[in-house]
Amino acid sequence: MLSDKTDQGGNGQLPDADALRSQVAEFLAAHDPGSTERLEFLRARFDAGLAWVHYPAGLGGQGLPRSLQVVVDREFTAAGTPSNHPERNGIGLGMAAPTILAHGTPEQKERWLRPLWTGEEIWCQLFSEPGAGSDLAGLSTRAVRDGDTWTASGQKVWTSSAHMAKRALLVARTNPDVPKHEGLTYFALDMKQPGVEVRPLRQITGEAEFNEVFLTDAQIPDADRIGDVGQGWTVSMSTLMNERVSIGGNAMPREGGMIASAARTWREHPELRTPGLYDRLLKLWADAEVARLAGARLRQQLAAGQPGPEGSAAKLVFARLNQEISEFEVELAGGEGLLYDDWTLRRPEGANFFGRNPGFRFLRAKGNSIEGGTSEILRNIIAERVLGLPKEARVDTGPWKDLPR
Amino acid sequence: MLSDKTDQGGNGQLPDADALRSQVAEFLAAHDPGSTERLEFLRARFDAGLAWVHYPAGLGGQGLPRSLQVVVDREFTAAGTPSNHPERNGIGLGMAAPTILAHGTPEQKERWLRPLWTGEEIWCQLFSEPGAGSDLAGLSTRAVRDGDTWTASGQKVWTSSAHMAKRALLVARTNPDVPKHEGLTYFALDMKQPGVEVRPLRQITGEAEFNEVFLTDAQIPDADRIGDVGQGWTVSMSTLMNERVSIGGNAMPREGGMIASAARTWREHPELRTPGLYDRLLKLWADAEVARLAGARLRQQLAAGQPGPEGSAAKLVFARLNQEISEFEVELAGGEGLLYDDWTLRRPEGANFFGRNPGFRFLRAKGNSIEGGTSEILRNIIAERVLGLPKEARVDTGPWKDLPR
Amino acid sequence: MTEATASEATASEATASNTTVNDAASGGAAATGFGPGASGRGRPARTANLLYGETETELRAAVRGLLADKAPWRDVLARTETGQTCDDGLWHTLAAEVGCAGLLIPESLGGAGASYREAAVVAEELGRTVAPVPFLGSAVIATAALLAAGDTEFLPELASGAVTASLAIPFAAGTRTRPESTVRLDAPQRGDERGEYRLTGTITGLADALPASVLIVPVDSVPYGLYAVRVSEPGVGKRPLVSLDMTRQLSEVRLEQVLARRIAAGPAAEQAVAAALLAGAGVLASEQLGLAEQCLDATVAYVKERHQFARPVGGFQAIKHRLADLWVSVTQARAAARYAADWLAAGFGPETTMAVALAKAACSDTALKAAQEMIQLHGGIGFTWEHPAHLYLKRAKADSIGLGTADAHRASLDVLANLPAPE
Amino acid sequence: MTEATASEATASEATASNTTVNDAASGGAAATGFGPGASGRGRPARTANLLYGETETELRAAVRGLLADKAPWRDVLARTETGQTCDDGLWHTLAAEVGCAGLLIPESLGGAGASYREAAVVAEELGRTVAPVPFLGSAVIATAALLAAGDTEFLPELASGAVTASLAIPFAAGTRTRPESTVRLDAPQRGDERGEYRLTGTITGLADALPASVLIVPVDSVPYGLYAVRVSEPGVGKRPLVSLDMTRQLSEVRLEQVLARRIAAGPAAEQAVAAALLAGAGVLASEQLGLAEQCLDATVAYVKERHQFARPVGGFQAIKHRLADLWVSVTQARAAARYAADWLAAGFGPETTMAVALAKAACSDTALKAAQEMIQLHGGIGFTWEHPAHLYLKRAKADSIGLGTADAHRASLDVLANLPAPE
Repeated sequence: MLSDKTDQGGNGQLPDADALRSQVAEFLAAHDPGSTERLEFLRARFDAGLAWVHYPAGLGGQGLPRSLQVVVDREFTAAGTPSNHPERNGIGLGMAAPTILAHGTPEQKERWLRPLWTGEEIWCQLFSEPGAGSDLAGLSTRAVRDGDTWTASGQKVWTSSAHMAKRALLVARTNPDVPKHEGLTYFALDMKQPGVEVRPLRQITGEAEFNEVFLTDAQIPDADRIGDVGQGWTVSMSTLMNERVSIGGNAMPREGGMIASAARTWREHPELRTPGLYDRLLKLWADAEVARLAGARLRQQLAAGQPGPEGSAAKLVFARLNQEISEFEVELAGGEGLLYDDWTLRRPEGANFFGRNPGFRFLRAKGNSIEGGTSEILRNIIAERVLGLPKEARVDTGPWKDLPR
Repeated sequence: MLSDKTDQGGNGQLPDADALRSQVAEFLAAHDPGSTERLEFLRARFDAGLAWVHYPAGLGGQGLPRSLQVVVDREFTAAGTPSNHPERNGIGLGMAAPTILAHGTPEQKERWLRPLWTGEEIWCQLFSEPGAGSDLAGLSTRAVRDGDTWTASGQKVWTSSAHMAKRALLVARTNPDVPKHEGLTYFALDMKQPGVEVRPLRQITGEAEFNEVFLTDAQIPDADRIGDVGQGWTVSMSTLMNERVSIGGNAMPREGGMIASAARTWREHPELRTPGLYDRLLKLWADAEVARLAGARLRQQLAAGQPGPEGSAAKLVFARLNQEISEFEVELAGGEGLLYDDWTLRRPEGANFFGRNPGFRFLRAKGNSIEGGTSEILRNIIAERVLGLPKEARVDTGPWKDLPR
Repeated sequence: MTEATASEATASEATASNTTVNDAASGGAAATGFGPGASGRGRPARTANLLYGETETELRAAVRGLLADKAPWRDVLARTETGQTCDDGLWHTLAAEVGCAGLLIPESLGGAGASYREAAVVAEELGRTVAPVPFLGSAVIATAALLAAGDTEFLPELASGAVTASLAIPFAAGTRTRPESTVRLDAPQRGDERGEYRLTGTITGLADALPASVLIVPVDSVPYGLYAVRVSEPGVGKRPLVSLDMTRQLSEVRLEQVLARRIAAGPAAEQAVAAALLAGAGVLASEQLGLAEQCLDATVAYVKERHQFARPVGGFQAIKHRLADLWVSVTQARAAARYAADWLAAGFGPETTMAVALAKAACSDTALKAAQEMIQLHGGIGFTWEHPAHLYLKRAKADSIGLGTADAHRASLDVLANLPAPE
Repeated sequence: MTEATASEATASEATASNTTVNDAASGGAAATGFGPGASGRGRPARTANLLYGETETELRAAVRGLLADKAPWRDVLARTETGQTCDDGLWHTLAAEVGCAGLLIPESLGGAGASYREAAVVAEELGRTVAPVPFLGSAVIATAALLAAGDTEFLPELASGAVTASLAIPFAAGTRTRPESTVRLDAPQRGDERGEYRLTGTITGLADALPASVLIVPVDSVPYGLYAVRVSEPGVGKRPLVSLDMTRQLSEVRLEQVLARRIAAGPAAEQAVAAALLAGAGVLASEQLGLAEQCLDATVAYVKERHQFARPVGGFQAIKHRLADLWVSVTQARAAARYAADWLAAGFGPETTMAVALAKAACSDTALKAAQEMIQLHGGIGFTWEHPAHLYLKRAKADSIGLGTADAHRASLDVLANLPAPE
């Protein structure tokens, strides 16, 4: 086959991978994973610029291409070193860190990034509100300044890990008299204070994977403001861009994800097979595999420095397939599909799209087309930004306080 | 089973059916179908009020419920009397007649309805224009008044039977300086004049079932204006209501329509059957049968005097099923499906959705979701008029002449 | 409003006004066994009435009023987390006072002597509220079995609402083939001197069995038999199952040497079970129809109120078109559901089997689609526990599997519509 | 822009950046016969390159330029109503001057020594214009057969564009099982002293056979054989067929005692046919991808221009969402098409068969959907003859049947993905 430049993107091998490997080797020689205390080890790894190599020197990285991170991770995993448990701080690593890096002050980066990466400080996100879902910019939570302190009040929803979080990314309205996008400001909120109440938000699965957060005169030092006053929308957008790429666009082996359990049940239970279900299974399996290839192609584009808008497509397809496959799986299960495992209110560690029983997967998948940008909003984005079709006529350009709600 | 009042609607039997039968018997005694000349017979039937019994006395009817028409038709058919060939004058009978009845002057009804019903005068419809499809009210064909005569110029499209028609239902713009709906006027146009040029409009099937009609200073006596000047939109709406009920809402036997040939091919060619196609066939057959029942229910509602908005649903489903079934049928045919019968330009007598070969049916069906109101427009109508959802914000309320086109 | 016209295609028929449904086949009055059978073939075609009659409309109003008062969604939701998922109080009112328990039972046996047309309307209303009462299991399925078996002992008790019965067949069973029984007959196989029998076995995944005081148990004995068991007898055990749809909680029944009376044997027993399952599927289709309508109505109401971008969400055309499509599906489902109810009212036979298959297939798909659109178009709030949407989604999904999936019912068209499967 | 977040599910992977495609199975370099075979199982996994390389991008530009100049849609449409539906002039330029005829042929035989990755890009461009040239039939299918058969006589002529060849198998044939031959071997069965054979028979529904000067004819002789026939030989008759897609007109070929040379026999012949059909299906998927993209692009451009209700039609949200969904389908189809092209370039084996099945299934559905949306969203004008939309619809429909339908390719997943069919 051809081996043109883009092929290099195919496996992320770049010249200085070896250099990195030896760096890690030296580091490990200096810090024996066996004898070094966990947190001490992680802080040292951060300070050595081996936390996230694509971050700047002094902030846990050394300004290398992101694609080299996998090399470092492999080495540390192979050496059995302590993990920073990224799964426990997804919003911190996936959304807060890039936002802080892009919009934070040097002092803020200094203060927040290390404990964030080591997992000492879990972050959550206070964006959505009952009245502001797809229309995030319409949010009502107010923040009022008095000297060097802001006082915030309002209700936020859909905040995962709020009950474990030390800090939150908060967008609040600081000026109701200007158009909605212009009156927002972005903060890092200390969650451990009296003005912050976290209540579990129960989903249709019976679990409470998310929270409602009620702010009542919560205090924020102006030093924790991220970006200028009134710049909250711009900062939020960069946060959300990071969110969108993170949903549905991950590397998976063939028959990974939702199709795995459906295919397994099909193979293990010949008695459940029917012609109608077979036709659906073949379509779903093929679509799932093609979606996997599309995700791989997307990552090859990124690695080759040809980023495309296909990320939104990945999330749309991810949601559709998760829903159709889990719907199929419950029907395939027949009598078993009519049962559930447990309705009692639980607080899971994180979202688990593919776990528990078919009924759970069926119900949880309904959220995939809502969370992280509804499928309707994604279609708007594709139509307007990718296809260049006319935008919806806007009727919400006046002062926020005058808009119908 | 129950026999409540609505059940009467189920078979259209009303008390005075017998009375009608004897009327017909008397008429036949007086006008022997064998010896009476065709046109003479039809005119006499019209004058006897036995043409369309739901029309007023003196205009071919006697003001009876429409449901009784079937009784009369049966009797005349049984007696082997000459037919007025409704299939040759569909627009005349289905759209022109009700419009004339509702909006015409006594003199116009007198002058037009009899030759229309007998088939002496074929009617066509000059509504759509290249620039005014879904947005009919945006049409550009101008009509200017000079004394008792109007002079019309412009281009109309999608006019069936224009090449056979004596008269046309014409909507034209008589005042460009007012909002588009207010500047229209409705006319009956004499097609047999120098200012009217009819050109065949060829479709993707290769046939020219429709025409383009070019008006160049076509003359219209003011006596042929239907409704007041500026009332053209209102009159057009009543015409189109009649059109909409006439598409997709007709009585059919089980396995009538597009599914018939697909099911026949399936039965006669076991070698073409595959599991994937079978699943599609079962779905399509079931959907087609349910659509047939929905049509029957709609007619029972009408007969029981409970008209519902389900007519638009019938047309939407009719279009979708025709398209999916014919698409299935071509695939089922395999190698045969790759062939066509004839591409040469033909002028068929009327639309034939279910004729010729699978390829033709596949192509012709694509028109079903466009002609007589696109599926998109129908969804708007359902959403706004049936579900009461908010209307689209309008930007076309200013004077017609100032609108972007 | 018009892009082109093809009126010729249709005007000729349009001038006529044929209002009859030309039913290709027609039903037999006598219950037939599993499969379409042929008993009805010879009989004259009849015209199905697809509308709602006055008595049906009045019945609907009565039931709707009661449910609005006694089954608000917050109560229904709260009950799903109690040990008592069936609302006995509501059921007693519905069964005894409104008379829903005896709709199908002749007046001679204390019933209302109505038909499946009325039962279907009640099911629509129960679907609209997902009210947790055993109407389907007791007043339709068990009653249909007892009627077909010619029972006279239990039916009066059912009609009065004193007794609630359940046919001991898993809810997931299809209507096409006779479900295998997991219960055996203990000695004496021919019953004792008092004509009584003993049953032992476990049946799981039963709907509406928890509130049942009488169980109708099919046994693959020789001959195949249908036996009645009073749950008050020693040896009967019930275990509630954690169900996807807790508004119709499933359960497992254990029988240990339980005293039973045989109410039908051989072909009669088989026909009774076939009729019961077919009737259940047909009436379930109307429940699904009502559920779908409620999901559509609630969603339309919500998108008119919910504002985003300073506009009602229901004003966005993509939402409008999806709701229009859903409304179209509901119109189709309604025609199929009424056709099934009307043919069930006329008896059992090939056309009734066809009607039920079409209705269960159409209504299963429509109800599921409606519930899913309800959640999606409500956005985040529809994904929360404290909102009725999930109750409808879970009921819709369970109903789509209960008494034969859409696929299973369409598969029966191979014989019913002579559409043979590929080799 | 966010209703809820579930980043935990994904962030951990998101922090890594795995850019490889973990191919479960992997391909063998040697051609295998029909069915997935197992020859490739043992070989090490490889990473498919799903992007377009520089050489491919340059080739695309050259072909697109030529087609824009030589194959405007009005000419393509006009030609469908002539007696000469294949554009020989255009084909000669494309084949000889641009070198598309020899892409798959090694330089040692006068070809470009490129691969299926480049051939697929050419197919994309031909799909965008539905240009009537026999690239698929001659430069891909026939060439693949000759390559697999180890031919050296005809390939140089094909590479130079002097000869156009066609594999005499109906376009509607699938790729999974060996199509039955309708041609027989006349005596002497073992060929005459000069090693020449005589063929008699009729093959119908052939694509790209009208312009072919050489026919590659499979015969179910013993052993199964692949024979080459020069159309100039006496006894060869061709009849054009009125085809749904007149931009790739089908034809019927009659052979009467025609002189033929055997180019492969036994397993080699079978493998050559299998490879040719699989390669054809894989490259056809890229043609469908190009067609789908063109339908999307043309429709997006039209709805931006077309005004109704004083607004661009493309500003109505329902239209926007449908076009967004179509764009999504195209992104999926492209990944599948590139995966197939890349695996074909690597040789034949189970993973290549899998890749082609996925691509043909995805691209068939997407192309058909795109062409249908093109017509619907153009409204009336798209339903007229004097508009390119119908050319795309007819090509899309024919392509969806040619070389195996989506259903047929998905059906092969029973073995490829171990998803056994129901009993």
